[in-house]
Amino acid sequence: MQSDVLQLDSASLFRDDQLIFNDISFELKSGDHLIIKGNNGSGKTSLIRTLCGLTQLTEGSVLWNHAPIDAISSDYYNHLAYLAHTNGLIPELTLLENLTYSLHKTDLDKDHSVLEGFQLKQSIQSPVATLSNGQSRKAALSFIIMSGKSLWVFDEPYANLDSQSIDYLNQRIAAHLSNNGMVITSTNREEVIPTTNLEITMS
Amino acid sequence: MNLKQIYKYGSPPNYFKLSLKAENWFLIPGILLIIVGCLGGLFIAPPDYQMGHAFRIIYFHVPSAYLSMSAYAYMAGAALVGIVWRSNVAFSVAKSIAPFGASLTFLALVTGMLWGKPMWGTAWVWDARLTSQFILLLLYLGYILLHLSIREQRKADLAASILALTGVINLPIIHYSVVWWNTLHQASTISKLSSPSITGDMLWPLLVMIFGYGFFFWGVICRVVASEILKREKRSKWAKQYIKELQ
Amino acid sequence: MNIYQQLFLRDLKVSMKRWSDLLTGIIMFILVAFIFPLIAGSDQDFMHRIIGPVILLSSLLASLISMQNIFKPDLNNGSLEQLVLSTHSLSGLVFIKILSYWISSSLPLVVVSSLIASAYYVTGIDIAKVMLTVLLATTTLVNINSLAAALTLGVRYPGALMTLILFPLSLPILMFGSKAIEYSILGMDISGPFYFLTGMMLLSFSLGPIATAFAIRISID
Amino acid sequence: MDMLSMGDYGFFVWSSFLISFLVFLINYISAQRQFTSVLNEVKSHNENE
Repeated sequence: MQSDVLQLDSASLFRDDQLIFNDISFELKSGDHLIIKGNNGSGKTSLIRTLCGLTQLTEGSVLWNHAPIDAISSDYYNHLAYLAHTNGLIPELTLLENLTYSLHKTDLDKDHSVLEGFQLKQSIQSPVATLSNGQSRKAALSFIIMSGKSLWVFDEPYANLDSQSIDYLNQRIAAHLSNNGMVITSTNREEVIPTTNLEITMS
Repeated sequence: MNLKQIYKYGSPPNYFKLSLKAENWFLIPGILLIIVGCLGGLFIAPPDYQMGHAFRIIYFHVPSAYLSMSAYAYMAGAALVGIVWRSNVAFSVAKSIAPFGASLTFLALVTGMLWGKPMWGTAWVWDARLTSQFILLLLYLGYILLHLSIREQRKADLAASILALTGVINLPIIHYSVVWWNTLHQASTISKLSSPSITGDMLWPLLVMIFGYGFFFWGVICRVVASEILKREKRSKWAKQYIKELQ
Repeated sequence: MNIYQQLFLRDLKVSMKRWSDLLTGIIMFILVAFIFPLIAGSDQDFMHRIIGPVILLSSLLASLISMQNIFKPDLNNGSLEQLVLSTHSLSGLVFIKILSYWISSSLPLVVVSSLIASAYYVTGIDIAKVMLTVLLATTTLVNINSLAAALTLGVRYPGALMTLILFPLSLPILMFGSKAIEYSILGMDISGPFYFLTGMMLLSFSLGPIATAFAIRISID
Repeated sequence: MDMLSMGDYGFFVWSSFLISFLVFLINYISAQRQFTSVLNEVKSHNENE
């Protein structure tokens, strides 16, 4: 993976005339892990959604390799994998069906090592609706890990994960970073996440 | 008007001042024309040989029907400009045209019915123009209701503009399918509301009224657009500075 | 298997699993078509006159009832956002979504309309014409529905608003559809209405997905 | 000139005149009031800033 760079310069977002966040800038290069801290309702999710291009910034812009992400020529979405609060899994289908029909189409989905890591192997045939909250969260995480995209964006990935899965997730993130990947995570708790080297605190 | 001028007038503060200045330039002639048109239509024009004095209602029905359709076209045009150039001003223009356009359509419907009562004994007649007028009212109400029910201003503008554009594409289709359907049922009679070919003393009040309505319409729209732009740009410096000047 | 085929199969599989939502549409179609002769009289030539409007009106009501679950469930479980973030053009993906929704919700109506037509003393080739009319009319209806659904994604109680948006836009379809059925029963030349219905189908399948994709991007903002 | 009765169509002609006048008046007044209310809104917005 050649070195990509994701920049955000003096971005601010207003919902009508309610300020969500103001004048945030950062630069994320390959191998960096940005952590966005802030308590509930401080605009973490809105910031992450603007990074993914789902929400339009009021001022400032998101640049991928020095080009705005919504430019026609930008190949930003080839590199982006996003995990929202909703897991993006279809409850009616089984886990395997969700995997085979997932939109991140790669040949990686044959090896289920990540699913084993999250102890999801035995529940692969059961519909997502029957999985517990934590299990479907881990399933969504494993889909992104298996997607082979270079930029991972997680919105509060550590919510309702057991400690064993958190270690496995950190392990995978470290492997991804050493492999020139980029990761952005947001959290509303203060515990230190080992591999982060960039930090933003939302007021 | 090269692009630089569009940007010059496109920017909210300039358009705001422009529309405030232009308001009186439209209102005064509009009111005068309407007064002259009313006098001409109600008193000077000779009664129609067939319909007697009742035909004077066309001086109120035709201008409002005509303006309600062109107002929808202006609204859709402003919506298109708003979507293409993401300009707040265009969205404000589209949003402020809608209520007046809807009341004009309502006016056209009511005067159409008042026209129908003496002529054919029933207020509502399944005539092609009245029916497509009613559908136009539904399109306006759809636009206004969609605009109101989405909380965030920017999203409401964009969503309602799509509806306006879909509506303007469908308006000719709806109109001609209604006309086609109407000729099926009453194939023989001419469309009752098409203004009979009138000349001389009967015609000029109608033209005066049409222009009067147009000018008055744009006068009121200038004022509503100004308030709409001010509401959206509340936080900006020029708005604060404008308020200081007023005090 | 490229991504469009995948999305198509996935949506078909999902709508098979969500059969209860589709059933409401079909039941509404049958009910309206069944109730009319009961309350309005059932002699033959009267039924021949009202079959056109009844079939079109009940397909409109059927599509209205099941309009909610085109995009709403996908918004709630987050897969709509994954669609927006995919590298492929959203209009293409939305076109596939609308196509698979049409197949799962409107094709049954076409089949059922043949039963309804035979119940309305329609015989022979006319039944095929009725089915063809419903096929053509529902394609445009499904596009207008999905546009209205996409526009009102962010609205909490979209029911009245959707109907208000749907009615004026679907009026030409209802008019020409019922005329198509009426002409085919009376044995008159039915090319006029059918040309119109096909024209509207092409218009709505070409512009509809683009407008719906733009509406989705706005509502998700 | 039978100004008022207008060959017993007077009611329809005058009521259509009246309704048109009313609708135009309402639109004009609501436009003015809308503008002043936005002005006050911005003024109060400035004060508490």
